[in-house]
Amino acid sequence: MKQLDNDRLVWMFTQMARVREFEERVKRTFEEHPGVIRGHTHLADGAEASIVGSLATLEPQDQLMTTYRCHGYPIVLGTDTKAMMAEIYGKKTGLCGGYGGSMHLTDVERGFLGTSGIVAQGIPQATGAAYAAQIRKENQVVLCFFGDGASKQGAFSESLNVASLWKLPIVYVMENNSYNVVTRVEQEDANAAAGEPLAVKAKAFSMPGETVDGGDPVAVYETVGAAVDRARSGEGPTLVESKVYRLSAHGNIIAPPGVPLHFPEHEAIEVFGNADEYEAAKKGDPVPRFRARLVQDEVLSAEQADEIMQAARDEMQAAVDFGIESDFPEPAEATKYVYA
Amino acid sequence: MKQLDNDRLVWMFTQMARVREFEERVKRTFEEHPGVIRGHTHLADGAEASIVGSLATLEPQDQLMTTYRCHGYPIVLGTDTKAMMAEIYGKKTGLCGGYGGSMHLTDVERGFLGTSGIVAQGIPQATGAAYAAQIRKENQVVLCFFGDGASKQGAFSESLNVASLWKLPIVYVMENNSYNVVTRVEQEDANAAAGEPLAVKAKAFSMPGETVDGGDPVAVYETVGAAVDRARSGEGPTLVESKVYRLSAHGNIIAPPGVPLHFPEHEAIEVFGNADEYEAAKKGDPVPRFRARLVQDEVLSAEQADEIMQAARDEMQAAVDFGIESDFPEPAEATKYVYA
Amino acid sequence: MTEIPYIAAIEMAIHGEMERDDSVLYFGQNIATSENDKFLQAFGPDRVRVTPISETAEIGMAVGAALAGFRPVVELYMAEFMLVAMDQVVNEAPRFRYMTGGQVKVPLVLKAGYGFTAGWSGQHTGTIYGMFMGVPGLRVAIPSTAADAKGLMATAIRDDNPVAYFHHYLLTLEPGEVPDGEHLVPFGQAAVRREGGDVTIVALGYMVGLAMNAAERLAGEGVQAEVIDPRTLNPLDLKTILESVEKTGHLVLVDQATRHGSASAVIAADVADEGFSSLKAPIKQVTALDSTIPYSQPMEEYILPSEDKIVGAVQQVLGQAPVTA
Amino acid sequence: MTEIPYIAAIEMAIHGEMERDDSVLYFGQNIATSENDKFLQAFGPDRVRVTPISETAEIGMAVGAALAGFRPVVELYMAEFMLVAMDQVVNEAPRFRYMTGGQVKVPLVLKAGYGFTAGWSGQHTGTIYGMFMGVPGLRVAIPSTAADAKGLMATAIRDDNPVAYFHHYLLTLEPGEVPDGEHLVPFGQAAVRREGGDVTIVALGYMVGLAMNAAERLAGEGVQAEVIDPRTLNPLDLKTILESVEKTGHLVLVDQATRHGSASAVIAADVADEGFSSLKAPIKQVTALDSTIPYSQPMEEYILPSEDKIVGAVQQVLGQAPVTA
Ligand SMILES: Cc1ncc(C[n+]2csc(CCOP(=O)(O)OP(=O)(O)O)c2C)c(N)n1
Ligand SMILES: Cc1ncc(C[n+]2csc(CCOP(=O)(O)OP(=O)(O)O)c2C)c(N)n1
Ligand SMILES: [Mg+2]
Ligand SMILES: [Mg+2]
Repeated sequence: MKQLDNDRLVWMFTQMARVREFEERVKRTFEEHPGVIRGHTHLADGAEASIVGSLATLEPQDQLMTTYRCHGYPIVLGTDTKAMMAEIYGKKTGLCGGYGGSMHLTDVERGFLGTSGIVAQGIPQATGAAYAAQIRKENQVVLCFFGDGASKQGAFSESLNVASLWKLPIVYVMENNSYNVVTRVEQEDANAAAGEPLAVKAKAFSMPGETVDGGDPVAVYETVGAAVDRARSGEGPTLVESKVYRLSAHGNIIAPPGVPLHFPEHEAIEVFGNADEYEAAKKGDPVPRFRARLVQDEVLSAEQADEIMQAARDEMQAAVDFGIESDFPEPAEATKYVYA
Repeated sequence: MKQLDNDRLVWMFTQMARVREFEERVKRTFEEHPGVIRGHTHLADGAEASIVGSLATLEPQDQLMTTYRCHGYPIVLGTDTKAMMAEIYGKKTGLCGGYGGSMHLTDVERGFLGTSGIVAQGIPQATGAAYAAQIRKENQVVLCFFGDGASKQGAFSESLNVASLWKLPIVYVMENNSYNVVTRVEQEDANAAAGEPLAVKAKAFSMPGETVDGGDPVAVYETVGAAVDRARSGEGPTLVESKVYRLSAHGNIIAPPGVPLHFPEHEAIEVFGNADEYEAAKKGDPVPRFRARLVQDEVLSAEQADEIMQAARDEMQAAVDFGIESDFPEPAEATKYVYA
Repeated sequence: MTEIPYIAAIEMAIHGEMERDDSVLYFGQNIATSENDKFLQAFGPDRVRVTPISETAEIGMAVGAALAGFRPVVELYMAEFMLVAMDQVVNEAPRFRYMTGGQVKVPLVLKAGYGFTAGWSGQHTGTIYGMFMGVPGLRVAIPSTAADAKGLMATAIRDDNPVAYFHHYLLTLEPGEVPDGEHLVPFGQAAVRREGGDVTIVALGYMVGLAMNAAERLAGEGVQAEVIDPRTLNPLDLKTILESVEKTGHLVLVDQATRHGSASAVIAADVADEGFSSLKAPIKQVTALDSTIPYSQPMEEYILPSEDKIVGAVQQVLGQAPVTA
Repeated sequence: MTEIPYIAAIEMAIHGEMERDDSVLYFGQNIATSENDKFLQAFGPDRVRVTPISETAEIGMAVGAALAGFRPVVELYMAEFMLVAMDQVVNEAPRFRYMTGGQVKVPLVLKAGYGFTAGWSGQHTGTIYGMFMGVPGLRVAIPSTAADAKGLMATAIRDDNPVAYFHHYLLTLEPGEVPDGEHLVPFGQAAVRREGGDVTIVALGYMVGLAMNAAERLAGEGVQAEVIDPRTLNPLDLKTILESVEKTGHLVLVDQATRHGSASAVIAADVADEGFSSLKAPIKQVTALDSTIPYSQPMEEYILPSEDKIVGAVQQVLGQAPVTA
């Protein structure tokens, strides 16, 4: 694992700012351009530190797979945010040509092999990519991202057993945001109900399990980085539980056409009437938190930080404009990619 | 958990003898009455101590579900062995009228709710019966039996999480016979490969996990009994890994009609050329082992033990005769139970 | 009669059956997580429970609870989520009664929404009831109105067989007149939504609405279409369909599923056998094109059945339009 | 040409493709567990691996390995075992290419035996290819001869789409002449197994043998049946079927699946549309009765299609037998 020098820390902050700003603009699109985003959209705000800290550990040959909550990763990998926004708007200039939408952003050239919208089904897929990496012998590691809820799906345990048994070069990053839609983790997870960390699940696979503060990109970098090193050296997989808090609701409201879509309040408030929890999470927001730290440590000046934020705003404004101005695909193109 | 008095110990030995003799007669049917048993048949020889020790813990109101390797349990519960053998022979006098065959013995009146032939799918089903027991509040416990292989199926982990979370009155008895067909447990299980007991999987569910010598019915009785007590008192489920060795091959050979079916040699010999392992297991055969102990402890005389064995032989001879002499069902009855 | 949305009618039926019969349970993901939940308040945490995201456990537990004497209703949200637990639906629940020679029954209801073609893209928009229709032992209901949504759910809960109950997502808020109190719609009884002597349109689920609109347009052109809503796919009321075809001589089927994965094909095949002598023209199916559903709206619309496509198919079978395959 | 059993032909194709292309992998349960395994010896433990009993992981890993550039063949033994991992088969593998706008391809083969109606009872005897036939993006092959078993497997492995390859268990040891060396059977090309002008019999998989025997018996009565084996269900060679029906005017389909879960119904529906004008009589299907498969042999036989039932159906469509539904 490389040391994080100042440039790298600034890079990390920049990526966090970009992810945050992208998600803000996705969310604002529901008000500014009603009807443009359809279906179901899931945001990564609150998980920026976890995403950036994790991806900072990767080498160019590495690969990853994620869930439907997938906007953050390609931004950090360098995917064009214009193409991303256009995809979310269903335009032909979109990253996936308008075929996939928000839940299925993919950028194979940058190692992002795709997502599944079905909970936990990406876990065996990423495990298969790690099997491929193992036998290709090009020193690749695969990162596999999923939620706390996903660890209750059989696909999770089936995969971790194989990965441990075969010593596959993969790191499982569970983004534990304490919620599966409107269900709190203690309502569905035996570990959480017993007051144990979810990383304890690793024991069932004779695999190391770590819990890390997912609001701190440096801590995530170190924990995931150690696991990546371990995977790369052939010692096998690790389960990392990264504790994050999503700052938006699970996704936009689920409603048939005609009903305008929007993001409701976070479930802590909307469902559980627990505004305190939400406010506390807001206070710990990883983006200002990391900014404050870098400014305090004099890695960045306040002005430089503002510039980074402004650049992110400009970039995402351009992404929105591009997405709005782009054309829709031709209807008859719809059957183009059914078969290879 | 009740103390095992001498009567109960003799009862346990008697049941073990009956299960063994039943399985011997099923196996011999392939030679003595070729073509009478069709499809796939799985025997419990070697697991008698585990089965009897487990079922000895139950109260009349309790329930159980098992896998396709299901002959042993109903025998111990008191199901008519004639009807069982007739079922395996596909006769209309069979326990399930010839609809189910060897893999699907069921005796609802005795609390045996059924089996699934699909690996691990009975685990959530038994868990559902335990949920029913919990809310019916009649002090019932459910035993759920499955193999070591089954613990690699997602259904296993999904179920144990719910059971622990809801504190369901269920005991999960994993019969670890070190094989899944021709695969050794170290070849497919990350715990086994790491030299850990499979009971460690319980940690993933914040649930107690115990490993017991499944060749010793008293040890099984004590371990499962403690878990049953725990379940009955509302403290929740336990995972018990019962280490057994099956003394026959996984099942009869798999071949299309025309090729006579039979039981091949055990995989230790047939596939791995490891006759030593098999011979060692034979030496530890739980039936003579328990007999020797009871005789040594003067719970039984050698003559009494022989009488018990002889009674089992007579009973199973009658079961074979009954099965052979019974009629087949009417063909047109085939559509009778498709819908309720 | 009260006018309520389709989804409220479903909930009303579950609520009503739970009041009527203590053995009815209701569980699944993301229900009843807060104390304000009305099911939880009415029936308590024994009978109403949120489950983890574990469909195999959820449906498997429903099987087990049913074997043990209860009548679980499992909330699945989207039909596709059943795919991760398909063995329980196809190879467990509908087989236990049979394999045990009638010793047990497995009454349970799988409540699953389908066909959310509103930008839900490739994995959440499927119309997959065709995979379940032919499974012996499994009942399949596909309500198209609020009244049927209530009546079929109540019947499903009382049925002693496992039932896959598919509600269409685009109908969720669609209001309709719903009978108050007990309301049971029997399984295996199609509804003739509109009478007509020129052509029979068999439309499934959400497609009933499209077919009715198409029928109105056709009426303007002097064509009287009879629109039949089978309401359950298993049992299938073939008799009503055959009688209609006998009258009209022409059959068009409308299904949101892709053609080779459709239920309409199975119905068409039955008519091509038992109703052949009534037929005066080819049997046409209006289905989704053989494609995954795309996200982008213009492409999504291109793939799906529409009123235009139904009108076109009717004109074709009546010989009023050029036949283009 | 060499005469070898059907199963050996399948293995020959996998072996041949693994020799030809390093990116072909072979994994699954209960294969290659000992050093004597011939695949393991030939290709080593990187490319040949035994997996745990974890179908979701197995098939999911195949998807992932395919996304990463390999061509996995997954040994599944029985087709029903796919049901526990159905999402990967139906909602993942065939959708990734589409949802990514063509960025990826997912070449993999799911090798699954089906229809083991030899006393395997309720959960291991299913003929479930009908559930897969209509899934956009998924290819479906159902070889009925040893030669096709080899040729379709080789084609499946080279195909850039996910393929569900269903081999029939009762054919396992059936010998047949198999071309040596490279042998590819193209997808979407039906085989006319027997020519005849009186009736078209479309038979699927194992049913081809029964249909051929029935055709011989019918020939004895002066009826010349044309027997068509589609060989792949997706793509479906409807053209060959339509041409035959145009010639014979009569169609009987034979499928071991239950009627409402059959592939034959889907094909029948296509003919009732596109081949309607050729038809002189109802389209008859000979399928399993709508039931789980029982264990006991006399009941099992009662449920299944047979030569007698095929002969009877042909006589019916030709008007030579009383019509009894
Ligand atoms: C198999 C399956 N079941 C249910 C769903 C519906 N669903 C979509 S996201 C989600 C919550 C997942 O929670 P978690 O894994 O914690 O991820 P998060 O959304 O919190 O990031 C659920 C239940 C699904 N997509 N797939
Ligand atoms: C889902 C599924 N996959 C594969 C099989 C085939 N199969 C039947 S028994 C068996 C071995 C199970 O091993 P284990 O759970 O250890 O039980 P044992 O037979 O050793 O008692 C397998 C793989 C199956 N029935 N179901
Ligand atoms: Mg979460
Ligand atoms: Mg075993």
